[in-house]
Amino acid sequence: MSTAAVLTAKDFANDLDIRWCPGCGDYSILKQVQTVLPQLGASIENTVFVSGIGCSSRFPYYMNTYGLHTIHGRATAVASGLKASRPDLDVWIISGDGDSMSIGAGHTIHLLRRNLNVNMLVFNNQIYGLTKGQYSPTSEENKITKSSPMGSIDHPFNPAALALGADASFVARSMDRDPKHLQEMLKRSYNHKGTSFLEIYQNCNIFNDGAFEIFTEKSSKKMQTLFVEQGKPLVFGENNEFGIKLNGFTPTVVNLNEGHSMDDLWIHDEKDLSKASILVRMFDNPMLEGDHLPRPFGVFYQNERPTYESAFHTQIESVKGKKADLDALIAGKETWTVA
Amino acid sequence: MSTAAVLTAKDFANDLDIRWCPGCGDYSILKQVQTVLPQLGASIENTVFVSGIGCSSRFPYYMNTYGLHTIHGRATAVASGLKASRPDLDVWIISGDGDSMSIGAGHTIHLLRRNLNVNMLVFNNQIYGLTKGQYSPTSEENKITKSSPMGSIDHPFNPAALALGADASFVARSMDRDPKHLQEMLKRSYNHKGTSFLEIYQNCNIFNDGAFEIFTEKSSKKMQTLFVEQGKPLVFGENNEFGIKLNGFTPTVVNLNEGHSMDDLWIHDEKDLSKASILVRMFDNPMLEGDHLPRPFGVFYQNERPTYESAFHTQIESVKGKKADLDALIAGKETWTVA
Amino acid sequence: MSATIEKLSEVVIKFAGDSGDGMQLTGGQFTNAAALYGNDLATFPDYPAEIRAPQGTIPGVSGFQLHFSSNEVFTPGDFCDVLVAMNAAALKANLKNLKKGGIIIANTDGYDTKNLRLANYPEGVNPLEDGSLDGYKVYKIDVTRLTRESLAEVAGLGMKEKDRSKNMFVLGFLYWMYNRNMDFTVNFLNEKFGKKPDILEANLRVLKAGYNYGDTTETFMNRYDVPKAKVGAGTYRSIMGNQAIAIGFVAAAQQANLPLFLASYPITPATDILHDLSKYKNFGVETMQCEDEIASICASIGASYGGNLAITTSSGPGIALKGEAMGLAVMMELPLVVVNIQRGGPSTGLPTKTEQADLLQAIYGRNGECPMIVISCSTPSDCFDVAIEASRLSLEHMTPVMLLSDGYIANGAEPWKFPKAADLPKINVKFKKALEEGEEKYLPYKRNEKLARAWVLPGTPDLQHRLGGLEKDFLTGAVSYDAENHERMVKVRQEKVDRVADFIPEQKIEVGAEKGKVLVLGWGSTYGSIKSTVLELIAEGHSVSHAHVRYMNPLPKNLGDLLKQFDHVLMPEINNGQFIKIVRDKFLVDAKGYNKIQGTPISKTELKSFIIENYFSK
Amino acid sequence: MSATIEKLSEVVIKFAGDSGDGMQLTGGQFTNAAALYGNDLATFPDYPAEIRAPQGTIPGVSGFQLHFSSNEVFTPGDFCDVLVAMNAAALKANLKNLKKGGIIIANTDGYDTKNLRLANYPEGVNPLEDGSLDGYKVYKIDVTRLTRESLAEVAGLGMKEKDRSKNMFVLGFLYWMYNRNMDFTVNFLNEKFGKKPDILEANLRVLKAGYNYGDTTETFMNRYDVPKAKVGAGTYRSIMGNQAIAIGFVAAAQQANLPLFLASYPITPATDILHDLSKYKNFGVETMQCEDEIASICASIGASYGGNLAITTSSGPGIALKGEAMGLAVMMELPLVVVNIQRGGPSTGLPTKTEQADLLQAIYGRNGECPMIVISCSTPSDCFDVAIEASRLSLEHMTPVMLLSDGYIANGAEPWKFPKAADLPKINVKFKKALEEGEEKYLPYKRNEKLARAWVLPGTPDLQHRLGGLEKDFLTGAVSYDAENHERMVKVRQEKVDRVADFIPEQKIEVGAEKGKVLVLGWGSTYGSIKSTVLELIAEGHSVSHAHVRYMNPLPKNLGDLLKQFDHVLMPEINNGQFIKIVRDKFLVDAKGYNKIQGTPISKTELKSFIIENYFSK
Ligand SMILES: Cc1ncc(C[n+]2csc(CCOP(=O)(O)OP(=O)(O)O)c2C)c(N)n1
Ligand SMILES: Cc1ncc(C[n+]2csc(CCOP(=O)(O)OP(=O)(O)O)c2C)c(N)n1
Ligand code: SF4
Ligand code: SF4
Ligand SMILES: [Mg+2]
Ligand SMILES: [Mg+2]
Repeated sequence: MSTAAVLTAKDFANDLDIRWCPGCGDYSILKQVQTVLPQLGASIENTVFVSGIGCSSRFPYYMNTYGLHTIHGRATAVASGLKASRPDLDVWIISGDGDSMSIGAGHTIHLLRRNLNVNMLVFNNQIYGLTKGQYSPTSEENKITKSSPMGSIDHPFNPAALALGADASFVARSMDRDPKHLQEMLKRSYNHKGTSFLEIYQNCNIFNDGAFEIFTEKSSKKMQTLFVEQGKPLVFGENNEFGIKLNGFTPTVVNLNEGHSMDDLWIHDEKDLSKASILVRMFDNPMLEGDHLPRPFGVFYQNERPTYESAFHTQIESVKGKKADLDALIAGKETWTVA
Repeated sequence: MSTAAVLTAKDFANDLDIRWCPGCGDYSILKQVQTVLPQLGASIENTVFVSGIGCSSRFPYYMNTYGLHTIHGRATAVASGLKASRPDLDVWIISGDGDSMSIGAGHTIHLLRRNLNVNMLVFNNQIYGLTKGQYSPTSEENKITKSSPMGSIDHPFNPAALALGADASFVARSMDRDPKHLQEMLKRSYNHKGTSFLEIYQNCNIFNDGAFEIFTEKSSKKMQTLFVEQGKPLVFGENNEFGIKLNGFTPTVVNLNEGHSMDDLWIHDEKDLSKASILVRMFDNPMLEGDHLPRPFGVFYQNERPTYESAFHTQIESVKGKKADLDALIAGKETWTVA
Repeated sequence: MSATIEKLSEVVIKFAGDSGDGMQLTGGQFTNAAALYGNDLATFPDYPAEIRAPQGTIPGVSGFQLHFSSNEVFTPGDFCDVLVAMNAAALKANLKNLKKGGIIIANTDGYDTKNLRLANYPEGVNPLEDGSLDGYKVYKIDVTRLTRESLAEVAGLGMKEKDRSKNMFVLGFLYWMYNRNMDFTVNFLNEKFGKKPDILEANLRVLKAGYNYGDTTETFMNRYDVPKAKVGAGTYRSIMGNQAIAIGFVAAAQQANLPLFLASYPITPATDILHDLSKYKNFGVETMQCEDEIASICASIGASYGGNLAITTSSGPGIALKGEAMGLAVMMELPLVVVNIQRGGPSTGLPTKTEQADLLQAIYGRNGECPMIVISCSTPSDCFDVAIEASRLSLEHMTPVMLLSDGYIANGAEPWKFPKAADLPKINVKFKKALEEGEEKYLPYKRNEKLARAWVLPGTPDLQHRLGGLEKDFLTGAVSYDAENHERMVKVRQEKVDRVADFIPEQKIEVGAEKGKVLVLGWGSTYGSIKSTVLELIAEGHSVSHAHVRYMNPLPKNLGDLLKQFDHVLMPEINNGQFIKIVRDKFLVDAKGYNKIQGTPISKTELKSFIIENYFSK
Repeated sequence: MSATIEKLSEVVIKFAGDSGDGMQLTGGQFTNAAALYGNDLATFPDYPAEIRAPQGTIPGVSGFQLHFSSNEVFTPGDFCDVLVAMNAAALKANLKNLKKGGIIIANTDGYDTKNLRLANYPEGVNPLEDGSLDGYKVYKIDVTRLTRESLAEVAGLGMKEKDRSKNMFVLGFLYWMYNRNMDFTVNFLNEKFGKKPDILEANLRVLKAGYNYGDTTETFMNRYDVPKAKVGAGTYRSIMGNQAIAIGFVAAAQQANLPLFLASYPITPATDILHDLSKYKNFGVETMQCEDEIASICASIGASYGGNLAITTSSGPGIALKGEAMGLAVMMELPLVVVNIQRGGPSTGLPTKTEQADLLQAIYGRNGECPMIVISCSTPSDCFDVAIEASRLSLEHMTPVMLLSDGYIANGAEPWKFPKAADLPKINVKFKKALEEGEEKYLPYKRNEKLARAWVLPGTPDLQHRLGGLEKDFLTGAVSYDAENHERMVKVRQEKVDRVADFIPEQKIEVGAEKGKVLVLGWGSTYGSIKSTVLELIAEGHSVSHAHVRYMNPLPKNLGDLLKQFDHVLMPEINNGQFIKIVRDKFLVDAKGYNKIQGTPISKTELKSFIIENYFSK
């Protein structure tokens, strides 16, 4: 801690040439991670970045920490074995929307239910970047890509809803273009004990440029995004003049200048799984079709429960050394002696 | 339809020796399926049962229909290819809790989001039967099994919540020991256009006997189960004297004999995704800890949206035959001729 | 009237009955008693594929074969002397393996109309009565009735519970027949049912009733004595292959001074290793049941990077799934042992039967040039040594190793003169903890004389590095698309595996001369069959030798020369010819195969007659 | 002043520049123009592994090599005559492959301080100025400035957009240099930018400016003419391997009268087949992008059961993942073509480089005895025939087939005298629709003379059946644990594949005599290199022949005899020696390998000198 306190972002960077396309959103994410780690008191040598395959998965190479660039979709599994056996390490998983939600979807949801204390960053650019532009499991329907010349017909996952469905203990969203928010979310992820699932909207300016433009561009951002904060009412708009109210289970937009008060609004409570379920569905619940609601960002749900590795080691520690005699183990229960 | 109408359960059975343990819950499920198919007007030759590996996955062998006993965890993927290319067939997927939610978890959630019109029956016995008794992704925590002699430390999935998180269009639960309800749920599954996810509690009397006893035994069933029906209030108890009321987002049990009326109760609405999310979490939402709520059965959510295979063939049909000249395709755009 | 006692040098008994009849337990008890007495022995259980196959049917038959002897024993025996057949299906399924004139002990209750029908005997036919068994000595005992009668006075137990001790009657009777002491089983029952006095009493009573039945019934004239074997002095235990693998890895971890980490997904017949290791948490063993085979090998790779002796266990289709990640371990040059308990294939195949058909997959079954060390086990107890050896090679050479066992040795048992922990080989593991004198920069892919790179654990200051599956620079380990570097890396990864040949023993001749007419060259679980066959052929004056290969890749350096000393090389395998392909390619020797692909070991009888016919008949 | 025009028989040009410089397009345009003109040719693009590697660096260099000639062409050429080097990094990366005395066309703007530094030239060193290129003919052109100048009058376009047409300047200049007509590119531009008149005009202007620059600048004295090749009469197109595979399958489906179904997951360099086939929905082609490789092969198995010509495409790690499911297809005995576009391995390896290192995996890489037909492509256009042939074998023999191509032919192009649809081979597929006369019961595993079982589609009344991965009865297909049945099934699945040898052509000698000193035996993408090498050696009077194997498993029946006609067998492979292992095992022939594992084709130069040195030097 004390040595770590004097570290700077530079200490977490190395001098490798970065191989992302100029303008790629990955640069910003890398920078925010390098910025927050020293602030969090992380140590270089106790930190491991584990990634799968994809543009995003190149990330570990650019960190001056330990790192593994594994195989497509399996970063979560590799990280699970590492963290289970080495709970002393800070383990970060870096993955793309294809890596974590297409080929790696199964491992992702298992990681979430097991709740190892790792931080999982999903760089969601709604496209396969590295393989040069096919639709991904988060691409919107009807998307025209090289493998879907007439538009994709796959209904996309809602990553936050999927994570909640898999019993994730921490679910949040941020974006590459909002460094301050992203830094805040990275810190929250790091400080959560259990698996932190942080979806990061990331612009792939080569194959899916502008996918998140309405959330990131000044002209539309205020109306299209909703930044949720614990204990605060849900407000948005140029001057926070709009709020979200719950009509039964249905979120609706109200204008605070038109007779609605702050007291009517939905107060964000990260601990409330039911509310979180509604929050993450705000933009794709079929019942809400027609209503246009802003896209929420922030920590949607956070609730600590025991981590896998603590239970794992508690069991071992409770019996370790007891009757741990190798000779006795080899001999087993029944032996006989021939003279 | 007219020929199908004269079929009976026997027509769907064959004379193969059934290899499940005597007393296994799988027998009842087999019987109910064989019973409802003729009632639904299904035809023998247009029906295909596709399974993975596990005790449950032996199912197709016992049906006198077409069938595939594939590999562990991949029934969903095989069925997807079959249904996409042959929308005319009735495709049923048979899977166990390990098959569908451990090794096959990734494919399961992709099937659900794609929404092919197939019926997926998950025989959940909360154990690996075929490999003789290890805990599964639905086993309760601290379960002592051969591979967890000190109790399992994996937090289980809530299958219905996972399915909702993956945008399933139909999510329901039934049990082996309630033939009438199971038949009803099978019919609902069959009639739903889109992927029907039906979890069936199934007793493995060899490796996990009694796992669902409180829901199936006369003595406890009435108090421990809640059968939901569209448009009806949520009631349970020996004489339906208890009801579920929503306190904000928190379901609470009220006694109808003690000042609460039917009008206060939660009315079940299958179309309401928000409510469905709360319903499926009734027994494991960490916020509700302490409160003992009954386990819901029935159709939790049902909402039609376009099926994958219809979009798949709509695209093809819209261009099929247009400029489909093989010679032109082979020649490509630019050719030259050498004399 | 006491029967006469005849001396025999060896006996093969097959216990067969319905899955619920407790034949595995009965066989196990008799085995341990024979072992404690001092016989040499080998066993082979053979379960139905279903958990509880339909009662009374042939697929429902569960068997346990025991070969015990006053001589050395290498296999569970081809044909049995005694067949215990608890029902008609058990008789039908096993009769073909009973020696002519052999003994049948039949539980008549298992031959009623229903049982006969379930066993597919034609209407009205009862083999116990139609004279078809005239060539055998048939002892018909109404075990069910006798069991019930001996429990008439025991209150507090229902009929079903009483019937469950039927197998003790048979066991008691066999103890009498082979003049054995029942103490072992009495102790076992006391321990097992100590807390359930009713059941304990019932079992003890029935066990004794069985013994007494032999003693008092005039029908049974013959008793047999199988004297102790002249096995080497020392302390023994009985061991099954999977047990041996599990404790072998615990030992290896201790010898390497590392924690042991296993990530696995259940699959027959590998699961028992997971079960066993899960029980050894007191040794600090970490076991993780993952969601599938891919996750488990990946978790093990993560644990290996973290500094564990990391292993993963599987079988058949599960091993196929791990192929991609094995490639990653090869590229990362991390230690990892992949244990493959082979079973009948392809695809789901025959999960409960044995086969040696994954060898080529082990050696060649990955994308790209992806060499792995491959090492095989030949007997249940050998599994212990091989587990340690696999760990040693993987840790010292910093590369993944595939360990091949199979269903036959995994579940078979043999007596094992086990070693002392203090005598086990040390495994040298030294983590790199800092730059050395004169080292300016940490080079993750710098190699030692074994071509192994250094193992650096995350948490070590100043040695941060990143590993991955892309081709990497020869020294720095940075991603490199350089053409010549790639060729160099492909060659060095191959050379690293090849060089293991300098660190393993040379190939020995197991039995027979160093030169001669026929060399029978085997690997894996055919060991016992080949050895006993060759021993007999040598005794009969034939020029035959046996060599058995443990190190499949790389092969021992002298193997080629050794083969050249023989006119013929014969390679028996429980597959369609796999090791033979490698031997022919490597040494251009015109080896011939003897292949049996029936889910069972090769029998001495068939192998012997094949050899005589092909090489010694004129 | 017009330059003199020199006649050349062949030229190799390498277009090299930054990823953003449009070199692939430039190369493609020149190629098509050359093809239309009547040259024979071959091309080889070579992309950086990154989408957009850092501008100006060596990893960011994108190249396109074109070999065009008035003679027959088999490879893109070992060394180039002309190197277009748009920046310093492009020069640095490619100079070693330029012939001594060759031409360098350098865009001086790409050699400023920044570019020199990014290309890792030492401070102050500029190769264009320090005399280090004195052995070459260097044409320094300030393309950027000239481009801008020629667009000075074009309004409506920013500087960035103007600069984007730089590559047209180079193209125009080369058209002038090789005395070519620009019509092809003019048409292309008109079509491409028809809707963007500004951009169209800019491109046309710059193209012409490049041409005129050659015409009017006095510096350039030499122009060249490469006459038409004497290739066979007929109509040609240019084709890349992956394109040919895609249309080959469309053709196969049509010839078999089946719908084509592809399930796939993107992976380099196989993805383009998915892209292409996705565009052929008008032919009824069904393409499904799945969540991973396992799902895609499984979906294809489902589609195959449903009656489609089902295929799945992948590469490297993706193929490794499909191993388990291939076993299922083998057991179910369903048709399925698994296309493997091989790339550099192991693990993630070198995704954008070529290699032939998945052959052993293709043949042996599955659990259990799991034989598959394996067939390989030797040139881009050959991919078309092989796709049809793979479909034929799979459909007619009812068993999965692995088709092996690789990154080199997948992206390489050659002129193709394409066939008429009417002349394509018919594929015989007959679904069984009912019991035949005298047939009492449907037996799903009854076989015909090819040992193929009948294909029955779900939906067919009365023929319901169930398939699975467990071992099955020889006739009924019911699950069978019977020992002898298993052996019989293992043998029959092997025999079924072996018997394919009766239905494929015998192995031919490609060039050279049927008998002689050295046979160069190849497979796959080494075709061009070997053929051109052997032709030269023969021309020089050496006794060398070339045979090229398409059918890897089973091998052509006469292959063993053919090998015996030569004193030596040499096997060049872009791997560490894989096919050679099979040949040595099968035929006990002491074949030698020539192995290059550098992610690039074997060059004629090196192979020729190896052969001369080893076989003809004394
Ligand atoms: C087993 C395997 N399958 C496929 C690939 C090819 N592949 C590499 S990355 C990728 C998807 C990349 O998309 P995503 O995960 O969203 O990452 P991005 O590049 O967009 O950051 C694919 C399909 C591979 N390397 N390995
Ligand atoms: C690839 C692969 N891994 C593992 C196995 C072994 N296996 C067969 S079934 C099964 C799990 C069975 O559990 P479940 O799906 O719940 O089915 P159940 O037997 O309980 O009905 C396992 C691990 C296998 N056959 N294939
Ligand atoms: S392709 Fe897209 S995601 Fe990949 S590096 Fe380029 S901009 Fe970033
Ligand atoms: S083991 Fe359990 S699930 Fe399997 S057949 Fe037996 S009772 Fe049923
Ligand atoms: Mg992406
Ligand atoms: Mg189960």
